[in-house]
Amino acid sequence: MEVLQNIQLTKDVFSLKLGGEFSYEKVQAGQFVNILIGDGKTHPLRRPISIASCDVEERSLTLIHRVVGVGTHWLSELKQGDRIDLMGPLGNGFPLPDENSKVLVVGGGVGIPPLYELCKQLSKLNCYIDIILGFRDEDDLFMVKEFEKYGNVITCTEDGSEGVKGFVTCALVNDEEWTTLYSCGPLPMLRALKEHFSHKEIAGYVSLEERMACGVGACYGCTVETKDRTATKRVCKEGPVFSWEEICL
Amino acid sequence: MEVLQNIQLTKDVFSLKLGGEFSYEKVQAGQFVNILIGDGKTHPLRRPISIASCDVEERSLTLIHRVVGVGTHWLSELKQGDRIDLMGPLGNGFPLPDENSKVLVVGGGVGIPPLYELCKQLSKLNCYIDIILGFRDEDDLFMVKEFEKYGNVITCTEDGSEGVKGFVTCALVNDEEWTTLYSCGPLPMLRALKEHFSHKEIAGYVSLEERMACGVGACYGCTVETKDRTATKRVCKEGPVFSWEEICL
Amino acid sequence: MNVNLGVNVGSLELRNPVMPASGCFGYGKEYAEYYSLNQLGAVVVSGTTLEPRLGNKTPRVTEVTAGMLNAIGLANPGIDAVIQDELQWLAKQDVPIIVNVSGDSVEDYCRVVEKVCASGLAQAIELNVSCPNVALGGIAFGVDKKVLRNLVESVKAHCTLPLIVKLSPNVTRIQDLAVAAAEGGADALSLINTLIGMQIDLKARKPVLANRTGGFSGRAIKPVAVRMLHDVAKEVDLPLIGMGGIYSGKDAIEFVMVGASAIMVGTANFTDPFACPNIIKEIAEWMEREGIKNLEEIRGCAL
Amino acid sequence: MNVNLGVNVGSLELRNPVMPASGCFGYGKEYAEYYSLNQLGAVVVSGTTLEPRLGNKTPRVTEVTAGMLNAIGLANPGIDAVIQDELQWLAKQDVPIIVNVSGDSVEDYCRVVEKVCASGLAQAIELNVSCPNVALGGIAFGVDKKVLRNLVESVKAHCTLPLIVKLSPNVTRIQDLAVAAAEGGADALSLINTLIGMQIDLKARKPVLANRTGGFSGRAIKPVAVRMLHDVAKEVDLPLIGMGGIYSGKDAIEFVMVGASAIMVGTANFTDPFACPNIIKEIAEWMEREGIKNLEEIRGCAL
Ligand SMILES: Cc1cc2nc3c(=O)[nH]c(=O)nc-3n(C[C@H](O)[C@H](O)[C@H](O)COP(=O)(O)OP(=O)(O)OC[C@H]3O[C@@H](n4cnc5c(N)ncnc54)[C@H](O)[C@@H]3O)c2cc1C
Ligand SMILES: Cc1cc2nc3c(=O)[nH]c(=O)nc-3n(C[C@H](O)[C@H](O)[C@H](O)COP(=O)(O)OP(=O)(O)OC[C@H]3O[C@@H](n4cnc5c(N)ncnc54)[C@H](O)[C@@H]3O)c2cc1C
Ligand SMILES: Cc1cc2nc3c(=O)[nH]c(=O)nc-3n(C[C@H](O)[C@H](O)[C@H](O)COP(=O)(O)O)c2cc1C
Ligand SMILES: Cc1cc2nc3c(=O)[nH]c(=O)nc-3n(C[C@H](O)[C@H](O)[C@H](O)COP(=O)(O)O)c2cc1C
Ligand code: FES
Ligand code: FES
Repeated sequence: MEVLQNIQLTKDVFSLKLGGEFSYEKVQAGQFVNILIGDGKTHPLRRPISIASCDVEERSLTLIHRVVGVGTHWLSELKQGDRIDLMGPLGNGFPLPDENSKVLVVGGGVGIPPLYELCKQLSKLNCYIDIILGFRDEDDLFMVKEFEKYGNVITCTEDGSEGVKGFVTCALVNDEEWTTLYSCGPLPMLRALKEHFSHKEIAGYVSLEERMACGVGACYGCTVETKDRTATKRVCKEGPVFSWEEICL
Repeated sequence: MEVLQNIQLTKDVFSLKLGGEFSYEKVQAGQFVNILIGDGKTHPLRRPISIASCDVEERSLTLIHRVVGVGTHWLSELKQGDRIDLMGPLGNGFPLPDENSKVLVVGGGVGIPPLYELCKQLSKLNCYIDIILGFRDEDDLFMVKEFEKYGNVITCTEDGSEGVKGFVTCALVNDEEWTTLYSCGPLPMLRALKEHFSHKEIAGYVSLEERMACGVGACYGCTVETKDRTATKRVCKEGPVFSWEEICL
Repeated sequence: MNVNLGVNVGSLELRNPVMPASGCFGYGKEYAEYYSLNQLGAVVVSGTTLEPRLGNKTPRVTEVTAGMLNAIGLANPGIDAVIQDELQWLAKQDVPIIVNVSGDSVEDYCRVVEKVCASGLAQAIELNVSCPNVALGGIAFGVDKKVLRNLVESVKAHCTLPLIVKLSPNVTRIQDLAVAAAEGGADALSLINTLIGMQIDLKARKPVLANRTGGFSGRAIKPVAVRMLHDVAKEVDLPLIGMGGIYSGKDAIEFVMVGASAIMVGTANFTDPFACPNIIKEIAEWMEREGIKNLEEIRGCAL
Repeated sequence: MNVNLGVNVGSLELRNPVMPASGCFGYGKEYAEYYSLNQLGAVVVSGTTLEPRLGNKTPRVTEVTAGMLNAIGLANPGIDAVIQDELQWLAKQDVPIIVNVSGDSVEDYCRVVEKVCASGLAQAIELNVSCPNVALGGIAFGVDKKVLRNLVESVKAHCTLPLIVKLSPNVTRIQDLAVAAAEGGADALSLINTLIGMQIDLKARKPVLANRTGGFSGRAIKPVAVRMLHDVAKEVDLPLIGMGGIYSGKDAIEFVMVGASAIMVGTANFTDPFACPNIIKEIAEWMEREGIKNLEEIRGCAL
């Protein structure tokens, strides 16, 4: 694909807009692409990045990523017109609810991007969406305005420099009657959410991260154990989105 | 250093003009630079390329190379403004003759470039220069015009499509009274020259190629045996230019 | 093209010398979404054991310079499920199936091999002898001549299919192990399995992999793999299948020139899902350019 | 900087843990044109033998992905000339000298070690045991426990300097060889020497190196080197010097975390002549960032 635009959102978060040949029509919110870094010689393993937004009409894809290592650093330096080699869309995305549902969307850090495409889909279904977005601090905030188009957004920061102080669960004081929770972010956050809602009737879907080699289900590198710990699921193939009933968080 | 210009001379020969920080003043004709390919991660060994021309006033260096593999291919794709990491000038160049000497300069293929800087130096010494340049075929010719500024040029091609047909030694029919021979090119050419002049009183200097690792004399990778085969010399450090009396061709 | 890509590995006739390596291609279904498996010389399926295994804790893959480490730990659903759910499907394609058999006791290996042979779904067995031998305190079967010879001999007695023994590179003299496998009755040898490597996470101050060490594969290991194939080819007269860092047709040809009859492609599938068909095409192009009609013309020419 | 880079390798006190590896730094003169050798922890000179050696035929170096192969063949002017022409000069610098001693018989090793010790110019001996043992038909000293133990014991009897034994990675269980070296009386161990690799020239249809095989070094081998240092640190209680693919301060720290007291830098010198001083700087910066005052605080933390 071709880089249409590369925008720096925060100190280390970048938004990459890509065009060119891709199966835009097939994209489900929560799916990811697997990106070749450079010519792949030094870096044989592709980097999985969620699809933050897919514009079927414009035929463009937006990925939002944080620079944490050499691969994401390389991505952050791409320029308009550069070509990149990616596979996707891969994995299974978020199952969508009935129309007019009342849903909760919770994202932490770079778990937030895939929830943006999700909110677009949810709003097409006329859902009422509460959105909680967790960041490190005020300088870390990104995409908040975009999310506000689709629902009621509460932001949290670890240090309280913006919005609610503390983790996303701190923003859950008045529990609403949500039918479904969609979440993506660090494992401790997902666990805390599950714990929080353990006595409620709410369907929970979480998107997981795991180190990957093939990204297509062939290497069994990225597995997560099922709830009863007797079998495994592949994050890249059966996931990255799982019902929290399915797997051992 | 910085790429000032990258010009394609023939199908696979390129001329790269570099500027920026470099010890231009120290350059002797026949010395080389050792170039890092890319970030050096996939390609840890630098590529040795002779200095074809050094312009101390303009503060620029010209390298002329043929694409034979991945490193030279990388060089051929450099664009104006790109930066490259090179070490040099390295090795020992051609010893210059007395003023007004009558000398013979013989180059074959990409052995030709270092002889260009040599001819510049020789002409400063008012030498009379006969130049024989050997190429594969008419499409392979490069730099001939530039050499004509400094001496009497005969070109040879293997297939006879331009100039004398055959190897450079075929152009040696009427032997002149040269005091010194300077040569760079394939080993069989150097050997043939030595054989040709074996009964003449002529000082011969040849520039050799050998696979290198360090390029500075530290790894003993690039050695050539001395004439009596009891010791070795390092092409990168004692060479690349040797008197043909010194070493075992 | 005007070249014949067909090769024989002992009695196995392959339409071309390129097969995905075990563990890097699942049971074929995933890559079948990218291209028809019928283009391949054969499909080598993931390491299969008697009982289902979940494998090691994650992280169990990581990248190193020009390579990767894996500590999958032989995650697989067990031979019965593999036959039922995977080989049945795969056997419907038009491509030979090689089942990579792993185990932690001689007995286990034998029983898996019996089941594969009885299923009638596979064309050959590849014995992964780099697995830890529980009876010997976890030392791999493939690093001791006697242990290896005994394993191969025992398995051979239960094996009605061609038996390929896959050698471990983590030994002092791989040719000695090759001889042991030959003596045990191997019909062919494949090499190399992964080297053993480790990577440290500086932030966590511990190994990246939960299992600490992992199998090291990819481009980085190719010089070792070529050398080992060469060493084995010099001493053993069995058909050899080369692997370790093959990413291109030219990489494959290096192995053929030191004696390989066929080659396998592992890590390259992850970098490029089309690695195998591309390599097949590149081999054909190279042969055409060099005027070689059959790989036998150059097999072992660099020995 | 607010960190102490000094380390001890047994009784050797080094101002920092970074030394150029043997064979990759000549006798120091060449790189002294780039920076002062006094910045280094020590200088390890090229493999030195009793008699002068021309080494193998060229080509004797070649590049592979993220690494290189060398078959220099211990080219060196012989110990007498080395002492006379090289160590005399080097000893005038303010940096410890470690002489890497090679040989093809126990006798030769002992005589070289004696001469180095008698010269009074060196601070330690590093025994290169990856050399072919002529009496054993060319098999390296460093791959057999008994042979290695015997060599170290014999050398030790002639050695008045700290004796570092440099282990070969081309073995099944490097920790067993480490134990043998320890039993023989080694004061410290360094590892790894080069793996053995081969590269084929497709045009010439033969190995690139005139010697066919070559020692494989560089970034590509780092995962094997880290794993082997880890394996040895778990079983042997001697000071360890790690090497194999170190290009950066972070690479060096990986080795420290699995138990290295110091590290050596080989191939990286060729890629960047300033590799050693850069690595020293990067280690200091990392320590400062992580609040580590002395490398002892993290040595072996990942074991
Ligand atoms: C399904 C999925 C979707 C993701 N979506 C996003 C996203 O939208 N935005 C974003 O910023 N990040 C996302 N990540 C995390 C992202 O993949 C890693 O940050 C990235 O791979 C790091 O690569 P690196 O080379 O910069 O880091 P390095 O640490 O140099 O990478 C070394 C190796 O570890 C792997 N790795 C390191 N961190 C992770 C991680 N957290 N998850 C998986 N593999 C990792 C790399 O892929 C690589 O193989 C996602 C991960 C997964 C599994
Ligand atoms: C002192 C010296 C001066 C040279 N000057 C020139 C010049 O002015 N113009 C020019 O076109 N070429 C010159 N060469 C040859 C040039 O170094 C090689 O063509 C180049 O290294 C090939 O690199 P590659 O990556 O393209 O080829 P590859 O074949 O991919 O290289 C693989 C490895 O082999 C080495 N190698 C391959 N061929 C040669 C060779 N002929 N000599 C030395 N090493 C080689 C490479 O450096 C590299 O380490 C010179 C060589 C030497 C030793
Ligand atoms: C993720 C992964 C899983 C593997 N699983 C197996 C296995 O189950 N059985 C086996 O014999 N080899 C296994 N291997 C080794 C490969 O088949 C192959 O021998 C090795 O990776 C070297 O080839 P490469 O460099 O092309 O990857 C595995 C390798 C990888 C990378
Ligand atoms: C060109 C070259 C020559 C070497 N010569 C010797 C030697 O004489 N003695 C020795 O013990 N090791 C020798 N080595 C091995 C290195 O000292 C080192 O163990 C190995 O290269 C791994 O480190 P690296 O990956 O940092 O290069 C040599 C290595 C290279 C590349
Ligand atoms: S990454 Fe290979 S199975 Fe998921
Ligand atoms: S290349 Fe190292 S001595 Fe010449």
